[in-house]
Amino acid sequence: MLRNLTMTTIILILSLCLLAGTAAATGTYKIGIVTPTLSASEDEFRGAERTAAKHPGMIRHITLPNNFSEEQETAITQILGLGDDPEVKAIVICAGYSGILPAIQKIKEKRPEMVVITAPIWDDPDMMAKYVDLALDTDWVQRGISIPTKAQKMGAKTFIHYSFPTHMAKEVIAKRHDMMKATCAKLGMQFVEVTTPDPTTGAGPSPMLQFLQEDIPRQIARYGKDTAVFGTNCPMQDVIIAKALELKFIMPEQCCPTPTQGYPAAMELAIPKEDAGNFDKINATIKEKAAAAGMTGRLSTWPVPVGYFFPEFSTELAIEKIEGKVKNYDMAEMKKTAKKVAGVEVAFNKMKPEIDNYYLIIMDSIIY
Amino acid sequence: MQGLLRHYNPVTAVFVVLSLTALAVSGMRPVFVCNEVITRFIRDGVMVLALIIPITAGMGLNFAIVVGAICAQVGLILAVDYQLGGLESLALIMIVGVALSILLGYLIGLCLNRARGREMITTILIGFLATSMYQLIFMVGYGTIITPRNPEMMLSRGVGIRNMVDLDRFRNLLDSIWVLRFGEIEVPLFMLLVVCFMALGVNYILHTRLGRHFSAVGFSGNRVEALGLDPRLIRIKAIILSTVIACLGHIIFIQNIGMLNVYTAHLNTDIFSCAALLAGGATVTRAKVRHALFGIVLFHTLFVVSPQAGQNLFGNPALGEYFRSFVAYGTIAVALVLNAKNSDKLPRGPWK
Amino acid sequence: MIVRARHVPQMVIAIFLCAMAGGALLLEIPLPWVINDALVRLAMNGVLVLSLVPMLNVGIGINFGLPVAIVAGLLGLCLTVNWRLTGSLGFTMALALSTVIAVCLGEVYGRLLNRVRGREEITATFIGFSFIPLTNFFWATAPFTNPAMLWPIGGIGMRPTIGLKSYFAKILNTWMPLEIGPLTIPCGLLLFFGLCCLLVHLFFKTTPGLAILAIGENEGYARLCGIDVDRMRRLAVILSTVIGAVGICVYAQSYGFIELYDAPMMMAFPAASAILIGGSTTGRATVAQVVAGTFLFHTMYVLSGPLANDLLVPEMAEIFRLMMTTGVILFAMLHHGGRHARPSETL
Amino acid sequence: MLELRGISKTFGPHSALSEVSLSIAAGEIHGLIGLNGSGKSTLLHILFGSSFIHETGGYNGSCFLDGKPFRFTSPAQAIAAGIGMVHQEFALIPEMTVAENILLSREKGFALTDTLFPRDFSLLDPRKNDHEARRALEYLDLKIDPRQKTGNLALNIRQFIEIAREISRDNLRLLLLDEPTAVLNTADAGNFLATLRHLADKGVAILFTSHRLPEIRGLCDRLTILREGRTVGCCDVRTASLGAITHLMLRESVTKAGRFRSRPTDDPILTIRDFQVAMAGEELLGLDLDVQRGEILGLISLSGHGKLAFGAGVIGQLPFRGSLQLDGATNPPSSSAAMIARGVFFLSEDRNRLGLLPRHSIMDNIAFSALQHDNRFLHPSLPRCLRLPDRRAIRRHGERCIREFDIRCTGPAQPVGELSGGNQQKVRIAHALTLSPRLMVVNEPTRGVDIAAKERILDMFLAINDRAGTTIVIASSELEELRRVCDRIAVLYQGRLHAILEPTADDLLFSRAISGKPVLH
Repeated sequence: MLRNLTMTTIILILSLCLLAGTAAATGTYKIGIVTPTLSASEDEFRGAERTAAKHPGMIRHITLPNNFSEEQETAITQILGLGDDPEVKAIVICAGYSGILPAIQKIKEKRPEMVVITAPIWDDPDMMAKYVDLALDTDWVQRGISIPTKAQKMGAKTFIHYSFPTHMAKEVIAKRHDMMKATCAKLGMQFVEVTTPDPTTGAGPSPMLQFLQEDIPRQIARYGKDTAVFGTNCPMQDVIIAKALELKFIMPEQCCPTPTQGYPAAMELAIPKEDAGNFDKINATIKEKAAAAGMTGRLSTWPVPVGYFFPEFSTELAIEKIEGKVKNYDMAEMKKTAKKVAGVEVAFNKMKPEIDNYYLIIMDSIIY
Repeated sequence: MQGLLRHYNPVTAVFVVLSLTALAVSGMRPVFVCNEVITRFIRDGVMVLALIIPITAGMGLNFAIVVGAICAQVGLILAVDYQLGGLESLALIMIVGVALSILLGYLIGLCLNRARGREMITTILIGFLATSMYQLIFMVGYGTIITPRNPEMMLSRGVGIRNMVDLDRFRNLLDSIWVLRFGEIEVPLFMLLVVCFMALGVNYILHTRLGRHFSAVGFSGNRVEALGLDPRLIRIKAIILSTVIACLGHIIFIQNIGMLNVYTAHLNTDIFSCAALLAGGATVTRAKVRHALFGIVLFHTLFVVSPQAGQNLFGNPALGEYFRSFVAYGTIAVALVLNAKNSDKLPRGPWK
Repeated sequence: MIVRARHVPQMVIAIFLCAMAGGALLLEIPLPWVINDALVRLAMNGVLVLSLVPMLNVGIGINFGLPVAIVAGLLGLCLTVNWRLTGSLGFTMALALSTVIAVCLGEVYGRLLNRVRGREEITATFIGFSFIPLTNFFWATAPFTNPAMLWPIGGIGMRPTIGLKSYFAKILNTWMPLEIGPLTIPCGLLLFFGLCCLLVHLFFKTTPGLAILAIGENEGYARLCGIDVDRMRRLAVILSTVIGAVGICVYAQSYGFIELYDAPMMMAFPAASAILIGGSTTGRATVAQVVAGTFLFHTMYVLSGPLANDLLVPEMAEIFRLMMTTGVILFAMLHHGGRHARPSETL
Repeated sequence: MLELRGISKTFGPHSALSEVSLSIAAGEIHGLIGLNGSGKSTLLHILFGSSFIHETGGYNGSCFLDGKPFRFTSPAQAIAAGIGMVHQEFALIPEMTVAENILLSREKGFALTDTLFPRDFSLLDPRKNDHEARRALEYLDLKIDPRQKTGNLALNIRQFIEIAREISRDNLRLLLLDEPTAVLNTADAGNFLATLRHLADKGVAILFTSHRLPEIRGLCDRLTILREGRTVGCCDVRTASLGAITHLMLRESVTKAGRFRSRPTDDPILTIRDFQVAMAGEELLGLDLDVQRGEILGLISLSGHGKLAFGAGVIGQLPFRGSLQLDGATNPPSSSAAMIARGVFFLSEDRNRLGLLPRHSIMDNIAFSALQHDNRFLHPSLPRCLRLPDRRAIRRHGERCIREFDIRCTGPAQPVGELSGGNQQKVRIAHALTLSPRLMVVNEPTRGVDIAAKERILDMFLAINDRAGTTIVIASSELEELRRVCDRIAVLYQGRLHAILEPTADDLLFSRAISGKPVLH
């Protein structure tokens, strides 16, 4: 009897809270930002946090499941949950995953006026262009040209590409790989392809990283110091940069170019709290450390993390559209906004000439 | 409510409190949550039902339902390969999947008969092994040994299938039948009926001769041999049925999602289904259909609202996410520990 | 026949290894590299594998809850780095802290496992799995202060990987290296591993060690002989946890990074395969089996990577290796045949 | 109808049955008697095709049913052939209802689903099942609700349910009963025996094992007596006397004079009052007994009357009720460790499961408890905290025991699992003696041991008792060996002390006491 009573009371109180929660809504609009979790990728997550700080009270930030590929349905629910909030007028999805499109389709079915910007997701481009207001991505295929070119400028004679089966099973990565191979051939560089143990199945990333630790010295012994090493998976970058500092080879760019990936762990960057998020400071520190290791000119990346840049940039674009400043996005407008947000030049390209809402970007590089 | 209290189960009680608290904290609209839970109910319901029969037969949680899910995916990939679509081909997929799951279920049953007393951990390992084999076939076999008919689903290098196969021919094929609307709430009546039908089916099986034999084996293991039953055969039958139901459940799941994550879609089905069943008040030795149905609602309510609740509560969405994955694994761990206490009443040690 | 059937995995692995070694020779993969890497891997993973021994011997089975031990070690490492202790002092401190934390965690973990007799392995698996998100929660919020381990942008919460180079990375690997021609034998690392093995070996000669072996072999008899079975089981679990914590310290210093968040989740499975390949049934394990198993298992990894790349069948090798990892554990489960094997028949 | 020729069965090195032959006609009730371990149950399991027979290597000899040879490998085949068996350890499922238990594997389904679906998938009709079960119960004059859970019922009711299940089979032709009356009281037993008679009159052959000689005599037509796996007699009940049968069962006669000592002093080392131990199938229901310091006390009873529970209760392996005084101290803590510390040691009858560490060497087994409890054999040159044992001392001690007790082995390092039963038993006794206990309780010390080893073991007891003054309690079903070594022999009946006899007492007196007849002094 007593238990029964307590139960009833609890339920009563909870439902009251619930009512209070729904009633507290205000009149302004909100923008939802979707990113991976902190441990999956810091850049997007912090980018969204920064945007939230810039527009207080306007942003609803949610994260996708940690192991996204196994919990697709949770991801879909999260995004649908955002779309269900009548105050949310735009959704920005910053996650390098494929399989999110069904969620966007469902939102668009219910609320066609919703502004959806993806920056990026990796579903079928044609389908995405149909449902998404604006799709942004780094220019994967173009990077297949730009990275080896940059590597050669930095003095590389050989180009090593580390990847593994489930990654190479992704279309864009496979295409970039092909493009790199072609570019290397054109530039007269030797292209070496190495497969590592697979982190997504089985025992996690540890065997892959152990393999890299053993294999990189072997490859450098074989091909010499003037070798550029590129790995397609984020956790690899820690080991690659650490080994670069040790063996003095070239690291032209990470898979997701940013000063906050690989460098912090490999160089043990100690970034004081007040400088956290200050990229000029971070880049300067990296430069210093690189010089100390005798690595000046052999490490490079994009000065602002693209993942950090995308949430804010996309949010600005969404605000412009909601407030009626733009009807359709055009390249020149976007370039201006981009410069404002990132502080460096950003180049835009159309994904396909016939699609006018899918753009690919490349930023200027910084060579430490 | 009364019924819930009568079958008081600490796991369920914790879930009820957690779900309601999280719902309140998340500030999500109940209508939305309701819709989502209905979708989850039809999407994941059948998979959870697949666990009941092995538990009745005394084999504990069957983590090898992953194998059933793999069978379903094989069927779907073949359908995409042959460029089939529509309801008839869905039936065909079911036939292929079921045939395959009967075969694999038989093999799993043989394994489990050798690993008596530690079935659960064995089923986990079987799931891992099956995943590797499946990946081997579709990542390496396709394009080398097996010639694909549909080049669109292949990777550009010509070997292996793409990570993500679009199933637009099957997307929401079943969910769109007989959809009723009550205000904002959408009820896909047909699918709801399908899940209920499956639930009734499982319940029916438990009340047949075979079901009686399942529980006899579950209660006293090999002792039923003296009564003229073959416990090995009965256990194999239980696993086959479980695998077949899991296969059907995964087909429903995938057609609802509409996209197939070829190499990873099946991976967590076992954990979530087990956690949902246990949340509903089942134990590793006793499970009923109502536990499954109640568990899906409870577990998925929590799953739907917890990330948002986490953000509102901690101001950090990642923490809500960690909490959610803790719930999935933690439920199973807690249920295992709590159940052990109940079975402790029996004399333990060798002098039984 | 039974003896032969029990050694199937070892035979398969040995044949596989021989074939790979032959392949490596044919493809002119430099042998010193391979030997060197194999030795480093043996020692860096060996301690983790060694940590399975006490729990196997007391009859609990394979410690699939290894993440619990690993988290204890990670916590010890993080505290050391947070206090900026470097060099051998830092490493010793990390070991000491890990041990203390592991004893506490092991005590709780042991109590839990004592409640779930007969289902220890599955429960341990899920205790391990569910422990990871809990610790993720901790890593994301823990009040550590050394900026070299915090998120570079956010400034709060731990990075997933923390570099150890200026602390104690490779401190054992580079201690007393012995150079023989092109070979560099990491004597210090091997010595440390050897010391751990010796300690475990000696422990099983002491009275509590003998009691643990007796429980693993015949629990009822041990109880009848007046041994406090619950206490001894707890002791074994604590030992396993402590060795596991030390194991991750050795691993981390050799790897050069601390890996937090989801990294420890699946670490129990390769360790389990290694010890089973060494020839331990799921009833009893010796130090010799640990060394042999770790060596075979990890040499397989060392060889198969470059070989697969040269033979242009990378996926095959990778998936085969995964199948081998789970297949070996599964085989041991099936061969051991659950609990219906009577002691007199297992002879 | 049933004929067995030359049945032999071995479990590993130990022979359970050798060359047993037997025949039963239709409608005959055939008794099978013998002491515990004489092979009665094994014989029934062979007939019933129990899987453990098959798994341990099958059996030799041939069986004929109606002149046709058969060799069942599973009970299902036996049941199909019309053989039913009532098990000594119940084959009932406590979590299921009475009706479910009775009709298991013969459930009745609804006619509709029976025709629509395969047999296994037919929905069960609870009403029809209840009805069927009720009919089977009525046959035994049992008025209980078939819908209640079996686990809640009393022991004797459960026995009746088991019997009801077997006799309600339509095709029953041969019924095997393994000690069916052990848990029944006299009235129930009478009722049950009448049912059997009725069944036999309908042409069912019954093979019946029991310890209760009187009821066997009252019921059976013929009986076969087994001893140590051999047929030692087959007679018509009407012509054989009770004394003769008992004689055959126990052993022809005892010629060797028992050791006879002066009356033990009145100085009890162990006093128990109203001692109750719930050991399944061997309950002690209130034993009052004094064990005198320095004596060898024998405990004898038929199986099921509690002699084995004594040691298990005293050592704390099973919880007991009542009072226990050791050396005058009331109710010492009942855990094995505490009892061992106070000088009590117990050797269980279950040598396979609770006997030894089979993969450890002989010397390690012998030194095990002393090392654990007495801190003996520790390395003298090391500090105590290291607790490393002194291998040399252990080996020396092992070698001495091997010599002294004549353990046949290749050396002290040989694993015990490789030894024969008798030598294993010697190792166990050596292990116990290493602790120098003051009171030793030994259950069935010579079960499954060959003659030579048996002599040796009995000599060991005498020597220990003489030399160290160790008090020994031996619980055994072999009267002859008890008479050879004991000072007194306590006869238990139905979980209580029935009589204490001198080892020199008359055979007949023992027979009467064991079967629960009043003994006049």
